[in-house]
This record gives sequence, structure tokens and C-alpha cells, in this order.
Amino acid sequence: MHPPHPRRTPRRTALLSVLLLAAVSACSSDDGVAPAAQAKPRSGGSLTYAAQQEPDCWDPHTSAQDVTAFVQRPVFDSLVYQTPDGELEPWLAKSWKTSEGGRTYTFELRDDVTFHDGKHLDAAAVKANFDHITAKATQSQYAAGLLGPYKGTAVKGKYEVEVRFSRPYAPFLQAASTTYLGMASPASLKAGADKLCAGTDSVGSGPFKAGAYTRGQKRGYTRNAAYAWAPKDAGHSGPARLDGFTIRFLTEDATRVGALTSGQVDAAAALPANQIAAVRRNTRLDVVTKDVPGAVDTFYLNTKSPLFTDERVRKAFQRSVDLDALVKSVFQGTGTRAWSTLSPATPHSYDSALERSWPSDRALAGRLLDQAGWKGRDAEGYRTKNGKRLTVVAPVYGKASVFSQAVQGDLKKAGIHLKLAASTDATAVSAQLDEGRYDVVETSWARGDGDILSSFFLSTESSEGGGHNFAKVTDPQVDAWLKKAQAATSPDKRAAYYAQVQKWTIDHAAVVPAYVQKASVGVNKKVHGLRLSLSAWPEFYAAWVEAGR
Amino acid sequence: MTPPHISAAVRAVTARAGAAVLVVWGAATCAFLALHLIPGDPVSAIVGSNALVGAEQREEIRHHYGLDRSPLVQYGAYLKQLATGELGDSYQLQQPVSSLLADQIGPTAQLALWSSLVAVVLAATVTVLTSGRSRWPRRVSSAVELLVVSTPSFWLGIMLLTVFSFRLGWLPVSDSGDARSLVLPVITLALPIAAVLTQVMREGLLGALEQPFSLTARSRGLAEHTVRSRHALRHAALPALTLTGWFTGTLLGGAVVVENVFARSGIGRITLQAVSDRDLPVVQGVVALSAVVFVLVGAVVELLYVVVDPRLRKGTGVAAA
Amino acid sequence: MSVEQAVRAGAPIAAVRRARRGRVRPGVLAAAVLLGLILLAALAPSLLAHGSPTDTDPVHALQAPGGAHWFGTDQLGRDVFARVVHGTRYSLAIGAAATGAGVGLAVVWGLAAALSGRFGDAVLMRAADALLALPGLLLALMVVLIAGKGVLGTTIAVAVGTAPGFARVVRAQALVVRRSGYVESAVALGVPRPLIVLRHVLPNTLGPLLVLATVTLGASISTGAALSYLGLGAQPPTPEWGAMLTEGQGFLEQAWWIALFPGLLLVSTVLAVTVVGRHAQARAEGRAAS
Amino acid sequence: MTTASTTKPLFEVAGLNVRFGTGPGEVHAVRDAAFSLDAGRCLAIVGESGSGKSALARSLLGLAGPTARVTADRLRVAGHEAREFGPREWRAVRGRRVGLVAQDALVALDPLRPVGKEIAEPLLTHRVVPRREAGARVLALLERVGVPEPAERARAYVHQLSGGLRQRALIASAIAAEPGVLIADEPTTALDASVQSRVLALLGELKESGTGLLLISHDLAVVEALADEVAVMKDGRIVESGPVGRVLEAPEHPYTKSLLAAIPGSGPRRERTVVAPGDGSAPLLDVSGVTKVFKGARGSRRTAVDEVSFALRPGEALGLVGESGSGKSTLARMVLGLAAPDGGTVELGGAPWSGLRERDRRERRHTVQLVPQDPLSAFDPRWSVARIVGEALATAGVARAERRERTVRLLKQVGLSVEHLERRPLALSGGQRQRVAVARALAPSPRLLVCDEPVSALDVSVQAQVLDLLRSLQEELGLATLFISHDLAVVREVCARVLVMKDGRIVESGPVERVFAEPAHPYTRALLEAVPRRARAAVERL
Repeated sequence: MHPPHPRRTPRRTALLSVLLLAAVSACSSDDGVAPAAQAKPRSGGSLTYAAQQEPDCWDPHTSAQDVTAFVQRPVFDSLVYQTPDGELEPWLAKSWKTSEGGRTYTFELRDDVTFHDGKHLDAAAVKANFDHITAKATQSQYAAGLLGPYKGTAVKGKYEVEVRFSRPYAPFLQAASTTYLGMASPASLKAGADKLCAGTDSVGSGPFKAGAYTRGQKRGYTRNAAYAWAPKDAGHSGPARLDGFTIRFLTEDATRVGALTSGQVDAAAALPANQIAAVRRNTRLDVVTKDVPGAVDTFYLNTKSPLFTDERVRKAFQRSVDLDALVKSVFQGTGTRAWSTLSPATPHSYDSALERSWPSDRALAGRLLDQAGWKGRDAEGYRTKNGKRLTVVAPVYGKASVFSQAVQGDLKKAGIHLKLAASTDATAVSAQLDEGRYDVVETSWARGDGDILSSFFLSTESSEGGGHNFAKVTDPQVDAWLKKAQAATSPDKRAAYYAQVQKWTIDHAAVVPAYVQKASVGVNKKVHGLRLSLSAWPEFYAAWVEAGR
Repeated sequence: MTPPHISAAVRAVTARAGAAVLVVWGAATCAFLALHLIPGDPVSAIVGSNALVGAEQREEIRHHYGLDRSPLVQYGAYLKQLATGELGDSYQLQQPVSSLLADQIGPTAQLALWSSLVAVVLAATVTVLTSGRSRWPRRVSSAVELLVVSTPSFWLGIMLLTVFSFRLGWLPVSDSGDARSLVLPVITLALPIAAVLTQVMREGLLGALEQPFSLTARSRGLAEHTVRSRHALRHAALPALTLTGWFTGTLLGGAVVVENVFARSGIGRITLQAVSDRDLPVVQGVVALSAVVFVLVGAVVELLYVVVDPRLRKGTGVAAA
Repeated sequence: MSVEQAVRAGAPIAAVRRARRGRVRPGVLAAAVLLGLILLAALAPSLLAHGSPTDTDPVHALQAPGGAHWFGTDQLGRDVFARVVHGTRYSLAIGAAATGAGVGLAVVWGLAAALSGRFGDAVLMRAADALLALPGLLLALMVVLIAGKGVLGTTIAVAVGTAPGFARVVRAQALVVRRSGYVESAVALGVPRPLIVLRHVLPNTLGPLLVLATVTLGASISTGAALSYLGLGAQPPTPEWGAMLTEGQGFLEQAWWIALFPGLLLVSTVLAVTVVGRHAQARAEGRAAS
Repeated sequence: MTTASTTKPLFEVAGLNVRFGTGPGEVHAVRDAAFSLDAGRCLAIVGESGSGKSALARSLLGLAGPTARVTADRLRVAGHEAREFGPREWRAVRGRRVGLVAQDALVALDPLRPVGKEIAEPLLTHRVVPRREAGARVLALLERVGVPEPAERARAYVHQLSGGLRQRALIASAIAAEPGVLIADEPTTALDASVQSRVLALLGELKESGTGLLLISHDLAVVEALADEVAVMKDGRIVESGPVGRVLEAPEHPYTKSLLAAIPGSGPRRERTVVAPGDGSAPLLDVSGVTKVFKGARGSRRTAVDEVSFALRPGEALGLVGESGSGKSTLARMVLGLAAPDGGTVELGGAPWSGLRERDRRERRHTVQLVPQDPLSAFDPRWSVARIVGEALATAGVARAERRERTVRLLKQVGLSVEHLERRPLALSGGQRQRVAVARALAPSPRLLVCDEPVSALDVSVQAQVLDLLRSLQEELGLATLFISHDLAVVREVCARVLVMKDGRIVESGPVERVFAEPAHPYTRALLEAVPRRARAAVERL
């Protein structure tokens, strides 16, 4: 047992030093601070992380919020681990094999895993978890969806479990690596929806146990000393290095960034674009960024809307916007321009050949619009066709983003009126989407697997059924590619199919990919080993803190 | 037959209690009507816009929360809930609203009480200091008061944070364990209230200084500042006490913004979240709670009013010559 | 007429002395000029600012105040000066319209309560209490969700927020006027009741409330800004001051001018309106030392 | 500070000037005043409102007010030259050397603090007694000024005491720190006649025991009862001064003479053409068995008017006399139809008047009109005289074209002129305002005029003019008048018959001369007894 030193002292000394530093840096230039010697990783100490959003419900099996998956990752392990660069490797499941053409998955579990309540992880526990997720009473808003055509789980042996699906379901392994399908102690599953949602009964097998939680304020985590089943590439093995850590919920940007720069927190999530440069300039801080996998921020053009049935108008819209300039100025140089619906960070699916293949060309756009009959110009300079102005209706949930407003301004120069119809009434917006009363939808969707393309372009994934096919692509060729990709076992074959889908959507101007979503976390230099997972959320397991600073 | 003044006192108390119940009922009904008038289907508010939930599961949720019943039936159930204090479950947080409010009322009450205290003490001191003979302190103070009243509170909060917490680092942002994190939010909430209170109290105090009893006090050899603090200040309190309705409303309303800016937990923050998520049970719970608080504070202040002004005391009819 | 006589005649010393000091002071003049400018900006913004408030120019985003752009440019390269000037109309609309509607509703409400019998008075006042019991901002949030976001929603929300408090003040003042000597004399003369209300009760009730209305105007603009901060006020790209404050607040470190100038305009408008309002009331009170 | 030696004068003032404000708005309130006051003596300063007597009194305490500028050749207060006094010296004098007794204790004592504490304040401020003994000393002081059960009264608040008790408590607070001299500014004006005499007796006792008394008053009767010397002030200047006997009996200055002549009841009694009550015509006003009960705090009930009956013939002038709280004003409001009686009926011009709906009563409202006590509150502050009288004419059905001409005629009838037309009530003097009130009352050419204390708010000289106006209008227009007042002398001037009211009941009624000469009811006798000697002397001389 290492010497019992009160947990508060490092924090207080840190605070004092920070005060001195803050006072010094406040008035003098930043060069006064000598770079710390390259310290060795050590165990002990704690850190405070400022998150932008607080989950409404803490139960990963029911909540649809991605922040829930992030805050519960340290507590719940999963059968499979997905490395930051997308590879899947064993975790609680030592090995797995698929059979019956990808309809059945058989997992070989580790035998040394215990939950925080001392219970043992075995096949029955895995079955209990999956059955709980798909049970009607649980009213799961997302996890059940991830299990797709789930038929049931069979216990084959004490540590052997078989998961069956009604049709081949390739994305299951990637889904099984998320916190949504994380393994909770079967006893805790009976605690009832309100306790699980309140985050008071989160009992998993992860490297950290759930500590004290004050809603609206902060959530504490303490080290699980018995932890010995970390995945190979987790960057550390055995119990976590930190004694514990605290996540504080600071929703107001200015407050969160200020807390980081004044040293009151050791790391802060979601730095606004204009603050990144300032945080980088601060010698005591660093900025860790990572592209978010899945579907980038893209304009999906409704190929069935009266305006956009004409492919020439769609192409003109696609080529009118000078996206390079907009992305550079709105995100002040920290943004990455996107050329395909998929983010480069999506493993085995991104088609880099599309880059620079459709640069903005206002002259071409002009000619196409003339051919399509949009020759006239009204008082404000918008193009008209027999009196009617060229208006593109874009429904927006909540507030129109700064980027959307920039695109609106740029399109005006090309004579196209982008009408941003903002509303906080979720129902009205979803009704508008379901009934197709729109020309374009700008959205993005984080997902660690190329299969996200299916939910955007598979003809059956209509908006009413909860799918995302806003472009209303109903092309048998595209459907075929997507189904084959779902069934394909080898990653390369899947990548080839996905590449064809991406090229089709660009060539037919069904989409205008804009920028890659980026997660940027500000970190105090005394914190090391805090790396961003594939879905660009920080992993605390391998993190450690320099003593004394 | 009970002596007249006892039955009258009882009648007065029951009348006030009746009025209080009426106010709480009125506020709750307003909230119920308002939330039901809001266009859109509450189920999609519960589910949120990015969930993968099929149609029949939506029906499941609608039935679970009883949203499929006629509005009148829902209203009846809602009033019964209100009466029994069992406020149902929050849609978003899937927790009983009563327990949710119970553990969130602590920080808000702490913030509200400290802010009220600071506002009243600040207003009284500034009033006494600026109602002296020379005119310029009064001019400067009223300019500052106007400035504070017309600055939106979120701006004030962020300014204070940027200077005292981030630049100078004297005060932490929001660490409920650390009392110092209470200083900035209290100042942000208390300043606008103190500004208005000072204007009203100073008007009252200057008026009192011109009353004949101030002249008598001076004729007894009292120094001007003693006349102000011992006699006039109490008279200045009377008009301030009439502002209770506005005072409590501003306190609760202000808490919403301050808790958001300073990332403090509390009722304000939940209210804002609940209204934008159309979380009916939580909003109705908060409304009932604030109505009760409003009525309680009103009763307390009415008592205070009688303590300060003996002329209103019941048992003080005119004694015979 | 000597101070002594005025005192003897019952006029409170304060009112008489204040009337005597009624000549226009420099502060009031400055406030009046500023108010004039603001009204001009609201009615004909293009006179003062030639650029368009909504044209984006991302390449020249976040430029400091200088020759080309007096108030600098915002994160989308829009001219802050043009936006502030064109924004006057929206902020004033929220402030003036909300106060007007709020005060109008309050006068009807307060007068009805003061002039009707005990039962009517009790019901109306309890209704006012019920609305007052809802925290101002919560009421505003709900109204905005019903009436919809943007300038209209905010205006109604702020009006509904101010009306109950104001109604109580109107009622109190109306009760004082109703019991006054001149109303009783009018009854003795045989003047019909509606005429008494129109000629005596209404004007004497509204007079003293003039200053309170100006202070409410200040508070209304400020509440409108708070609503924008919570994302419920005017929607982008509308150049309303509150919305600009919210957007600009994110850039405080590096582009202070985006938030500073709308904030400055907001505060100085409120100051100007309150100073002019106070002066008007002091003058009215001096003349009619009721 | 040596205690005041008996020989040196308490006040020695010469060339005293007090000015308020600056530039065109400057008011020169006191001009070159000179006087002196010795211990055990009383100097009275007499003058009408606006004469500057209050400003003079306050300047002796350095309390003339922030905008006042006080200059003097000599200003010796309690043996020290006050011209060089700084705030500290003034504070040492106030309360300890010079005490102040204001007009109305209800507002001159802090209503939010117990009376005992108010009296103790000067004791503690000047450390006359250690804090422990202050309580006992307060009780002794209350006893000294004749307040029964001092312990209970000390705990009470000022609004809980009756008029007389409050004024005695105020005097107790003024003499607490044993000042050598008392300045009494209209000490008994706010009191009823009966209570007034007892408080004056108390002030007399204090004078006998050696305290100097500077009495400020507009009421010559009060001056006569207390003063040794008297100084008459007009427009800031002392126009006449000397021993009280000489000045009141043989006044030299014309202003003093006019003041004395204006005292009601003092002049020769003018004959009134009394309309024979029994001339058989139906009574214009018939009040029978009228009762009015007010529900007080905590369910207590107070009977303000108890079974009152009387009749009023057309053209008759009936007086209604009683002290404050006797119910006379409530009765007047019932006659005017502004308050509904709980019992009994009021008939006007032979038809029922009380118990009607306001709409039915409205057409006959022109028959009875009111002349109020305080005209300032009876006029809409924002209206001009023309509009005030115009409204009355309009309601009486006078066409718009004639209205202006009729208004001017009415103004002339009450002694005003065209130049008052556009003025606002505040810009008129007390007397002028009362004349406008009469003009408004005459507009609907009523048959009955109800005057509720029409002159009690006015100065003596102005009172006389308004009473003359009312009397001449009665005779000219054959108006019936119900004249309500607490002042018997005033009633005697104007009325032929009088009713005396006490606690809501009429205790005596009859022709004025008979009631004045041989009052039957003991209460009427007490009222008459309290009328200051000057008025009574005139009656005896009859």
C-alpha cells in the first residue's frame, strides 16, 4: 500500500501554484515558466475534467445521448475494444467467431472478471445485459437500435455465449465495443429505471467505480483496485494510475474555458473554435484534437423535392459554395474541409479519391442554373424563374449555426436564397422531415463504422421509420452495395462497396459535404496520457498527473 | 361565543390561507395551460430529436405518461398530484420530480437567501450614505444604480467571472464544497435588486427627513446622521417592503440565469432545461414550488410590515383620553 | 408665493422645492439628444449606416474597429456598426412595445380592480398574484414557446411579465384617487360615473406612473436581452442587441467589440430613457403638487 | 456651558434677517427683527401665515432649513452669541438650553417608536441622567405634564393617545433636558377647544416655575391667556410690540387693529333677518332618526351618528356644532348623499333622498351642494379655475357657449375676477381657493348649501371675509345653509339656529342667542366655557 497521503494536498498546492502562475502570467509575458523536466508516469493524484454537457439519463442502455456513453465508459467495460484508429480487439471477450453467414456470433469470455459489487462476469451475465437492453420495459432509446435484428442470446458454457440475429448484421461487433452495449452487473439491472437513470446505481466492471454525484455540479470516480482485464492496446494494464478523477459540468463556454486557463480545472472539453488559438498560446496548456468518425457535417439535398428533382440545380447548389474559404474563416483555421459524407477517421470506409474532385465553380453553377431556366434576378439579386425566387428551404432544430449563416451569406452571392427555418419545436421539425417538406437538411452523425452510410442512403431508411435518408436516395444499385457491405466479412471488401456509394452520392449531387466534426480538448500540461478514443471522447484509464505541479 | 377579536384573527388567517391556496392553484393552472398550449407532441420532446425510436414505442411512452388521456382528465390527475405532493416523474431525467426538486432546492435557497441579505444590507448602507446633505454622492450613486439596473444579469455575471475568477484567480468558478464559489453568483443576483431597493429607500428616507418628527429630533440636539439612521431609515423600510412580489419574482427569475452562467446546480438550471425539453412534470413542480415560496414570503413580509409600522397592529385602537 | 405659504397650503415641501429647480440641466439635455438619435436609428437606420447588417464577408471576419468598419466586424465579417444601428428597431420594439402593451394591460387590469366591488377586486388581484408567483423568466420562457421565438414572442413574453406587477401599482394609485376630495365633489355635483373615471380617475392615476413606465422600459429591453441569451429571443441573422450580446460574449477574449457596442447602446438607451422620464415626472409633479 | 443665570436674558436678538433661496426666487422671510426674552416670562409672536413667525422661531435653534441664510447684528441664545455657532455648538444648545414644542404631536413625534423612547432621547443625547435611570425620569416627566398612568402611556405609540395626551407627551419631551427656554410653535392649534385650555394651563405652570416661553401663534385668544409681552409680525417685520394688556386693549398699528376686529364674535352682533321657522312651508330638508355605525378593527362597532332628527326650512341658516369625533361630518355626508345611513331616512325637497340608487339621485343633486373644508383636495390638481367651475355648470346643463360668461359672473359674485380664470388651485391663496369652492357650489343654483368647516383652515382675517361672503349669499339668494363647525363663535356669526352634537347625538338645539346666553346642556356649557375670553367678553358686553 503506498503511503496514505491526504488526497487534498496535491490539489491545494496545485491551486496555490496556479494562483502564483496566473498572477505572473496575467501581468508579464508567458515566457517566465521553465518547461517541466520530462516526468515519468506515476500512480496517484487526481484530475478535474470540465465537460460541456451533463447527461439527462446516466443509463447507457436507455439513453440516446453520446455524452452518457462518454461519462460511463470508465465504469462499464464492453465485450470488444475499438482502438483510437478503429481496429477491434478482444476485451471482456477473449475471442469470437461468426457462423451461419454472419447471423450468429459466439464469444469466448475471460474468466477473471469481477463487477464492482464483487459478482462474477459469466455468459449468463452477458445474456442478462442484452435481454435487458431489448426488453420493452427498458424503453431503450438507442442501445436496442444498435442491436438491430437481434433474435436472442444463448448460454453455451460458463464462459461461452452465442448471440443470434434474424439476418447477417456485420456492424454488431463495432456496436458491441460501445458503452451502450457495455456490461453491467446483472444485480444492478433490477434497480429500476429511475435509479439507473439517476446514475446512483452504475455498477460495471470498469477501471473506475462511480463516486458521488451532484446533479448540475459534478460526478466523482474512484480507482477500481481489482482491475486486471484491460484490452491490449489500452495504453496501460492493471489498475488505473489515477486515484480518481472528477467530471464537472460547465455548460457556459466562457466559464469552462476560463476555469481551464485559471487552472481551476485540469482539462476542458469542446473548446470553441475562436478560443483554440488562445489556449495553444498559453504555455501551461495544450490542445488535443481528433476528427470525429462517421458522417461529417453535410448538406443532404432532397432529390424528390420539386426544386431538386432537376440534377442540374442540385449540381449548381453543390458547386456554388466556396467551402474552403468558409471553413477556414468560421473555424479560424482549426477546421478541416470535408469531400465525402464519411469522415476520414471512419475506419475501413473513407474514400480519399474524392478529395478535390469537385472544387467550387461559380461560373459552372451559373451556367447550369441558366440551363435550368433560373435566368431572372429580383431586387435583392436572387435568381428567379417565371417570377418565383430560387428559395432552398432548410429546416433547423434549435439555433442556426454560425457556419450555416456563413453558407447562407455565400449562396446569396450566387443568387440562391437559403431559407434557414429554425424552430425549437422538435415535433414540427421531425414532421417537416417525415413529410419531405424541405429542400436540404444539414446534419452530422458520429459513428465508428462505415455502416452509417446505410442509415443515410438505404432506400428503406426513411425519416418516418427513424432513419436518416433525408436525400431520399432510392437507387437499387446503391441499396445493393450497402447490403453487400453489411454482409461482407473482410474490411477491404466493405471499404470498396462504401467507396462506390460515396462516389455515387457526389456524382449525382445528392450531398454537399462541408466540414469534418472535430473534438478539441484543452489540457493542462501536468496531465499526461489523456488520449481521445475513436469517437473522440477522452479515455481516463491510462491518464496520469505529474506530482506537485 | 369566542371573544370578537379571536374569531376575527382566525377569520383573517383563514382568509389569507384561502388566498394563498387560490394563488398556488392559479399559478399551477397557468403553467398547465401554457404547457398544453405549446404546439407539438410532448412524446417527441421526451424522446428527443436524435433517438432511434419506432412509432409503436412512441405510443408505449404516450400511454406510460398518461398523455393519451383527455386534457381535462390529465388536469384532474395533475391537481391530485399537486395536492398530495407527489409530482410524478420527470420525462427527461426519469426521476421523481419531488426528489429531484428536494436535492436541488438547497443550492438555490442558499443563493437566494444570501443574495437577499446582501441586497438589503447593501441598499440600506448606500441609502444612508447617499442621503446626506451634499448632492454629488447621491448623483453618482443614482447613475451607478441606473447602470446596474439596465445591465442584463448574464453580462454582469460573465464580466465578474472574467475579472475576478479567470484573470485574478481570487475566486473559484463553481465548486459547491468551496464557500468562496458563492461570492460572485450572490453579487450578480444581489446587485440589480439592491439598485432598485436603494432608489425606493432613498426616496422614502428623504421624505422622512422632511417630516416634523425629524425636526423635533434635531431640536433635541441629535446629529444629522443619528436622525437618519435612528428615525428616517425605519420609515424608508416601509416603501421597500411593498416590493416583495417583485423581489421574490426577480430572485427566482435571476437564479435561472445566474445558475446557468456560474454552472451552479439549482432549481433555475433545471427549470430552463425542463422548459426547452418540454418536461411537463418538472415545470409544473417548479411552478408549484415557486408559488408556495411566493405566498410564504408574502406572509412573512406582511408580518414584518406590522412589526415595523405599529399603526397597523390589530390590538392598537385609540385609547381613551 | 413664499415657501411658508406653500407649506401652509399643504403642498409637501419636497414637491415645491423640486418644482422650483425645474430648469433643464445639462444631463437631461444630453439624454434627450441621445434619445433623438436612437429614435432616428430605429425609424430610418439606412440614414445613419449605409452597409447592410446581414451581408457576410468571412474573409474580413473579426476586424478591430477602424476606418472601414467603425465598430469592427463580427465572426461572419458583418459590419457591427450597421448591425447595431439596424438592431435599434428590434430592441426598441421589444422594449417600447412590451412596456406599452404591459402598461396598457396593467392600467385596464388595475383600474378594473380598483373600481369594481370587493369580489371583483379580490379575483383580479389574486390572478395578478398567480402570475407574479411564476418567476418572471419562467413565464417568459413559456410564453415564447407558445407565441414562438423571435421579436414578437419576446415582446409578448416581456409584456406579460411586466403587466401583473404594474397592475398592482395602478390599482393602489387608482384607489387613492377614487377616495380623493375631487372625486367626491364630482359625485356631489352629479357628474355621471363613467365621466368621473375618464376625466379624473384615469389622468390622475397615470400621471405619477410615467417614471415607473420609463424604468419598466429599461427593464424590458434588459429582459429581452436575457431571453436572447437563453436562446429564445430574436433569431439569427436578426441584428437585435440582445442576440448580438449573446453571440459576441463568446468572442470576448479576442473580439471584444462584437459584444461591447450593442451592450453600450443598450445601457445608454436605458439610461437616456430613465433620465428623461425622471425629468418629465419631476416637472409634472412640480406643477400639479397633488 | 454655565446654566442660564436668572438675570441674563434667554434670548437677545437684534437685526435678525432670514432669507430662503437665491436670485429671483429669493424669499425674505424675516426682516430686522429685534426682541429679548427673560426667564419666567412669555413673549408671544403673533402673525398670520406667511408672516415669517415660524422662520424666526426656527432660526433661534439654527434649524431654519438648508436653503435658509440667517444674518443678525446680535443673536444671543441662552447667554452665548449664536452667530459663531458651528454644528457642534448648536447641538449642545438644542434640547439642553432651548426646547421646541411643535404644532401637532401626531406628526411631531416619531409614529414608529414608543412615546417613552421619544421622551428619553434628549435625556440620553445630553447624558442628563445615566441610561439606567432614564426610564424612571421619563415616568416622572409624564407625571409632571399631567399624563395619567404614565407607565402604560410610555409603552404606547403616539397614534394610540388622544390629542391632549399626545401634546402633553410632546411637551414632556421638550422639557426633558431641562432647557431654560421653550419655543412653542402653535402648541394648541391642532386641539379641540376643551383640551386646548388645559394644555395652555400646563404651559402657564411651566412659565411660573421659571422656564422662559416664546409663543408663536395666529390665535390672539391663546396669546391673551399666556403671554406677558406680545410682538405682532406682518410680512417678516415686527410692526408692533409691548405688554399684552396694552397691545390688545389699545393697539396702535392699523394691522393689529384689523387683526383684533377680525376675531369672530368680537365685533358688534349684526342683525340677521331670521326667516320665521313656523311659516308653514314644507321643510326643505327633513332628517328623521338617522343612524350610522362604522365597523372598526377586530369587529368593534362605533356608532358615529345615533338617532338624529332635525328639519331645515328653505332660506334658513342652521349651525351644527361639535368637537372632532362628534359625528357632525358623517351627518353632513349623509345629507349630501355621499354616505348611506344604517337607520332612519333623509328627505330633500319633500322627496326621499337616502336609500336611492345613485342614478335616481343624480338629477336632484343640483339642489344640495358642498363647500369643503380643504378646497385644495376638493379640486382636481391639474385643472384651472375656469375648468373647475365649468364642469359644475356643464353638469347643471348650461350650454357650452354661455358657460364662460356664467363662470365670470359667478367669480365676480364671490369676489374674484377674470384674471383668476386660468390659474390652477395651487397658484391661489387659501381664501381665494375657498371662494372658488363657493362659486362651484353656486353653479347649479342649489337651494341648500352644506358648509363643512369652511373657514377652519384659513387665517383669521381671511375667515372674516369668507363668512361675510356666505352671509351675503344667504340673504341675496335665499339659500338654506347647514353650517358645520367646531368653533361656536364662527357659528354664532352666520347661523340663526344651532344644534349641539356630542358622540353622535344632538344634545341641545335652539336659536343661537338663547343657546349662547343660557346653555341648557352641561356639554354646551363646557364648550362655551372653552371659548377664549375675548369672544366671550364680547357676548357679555352685549
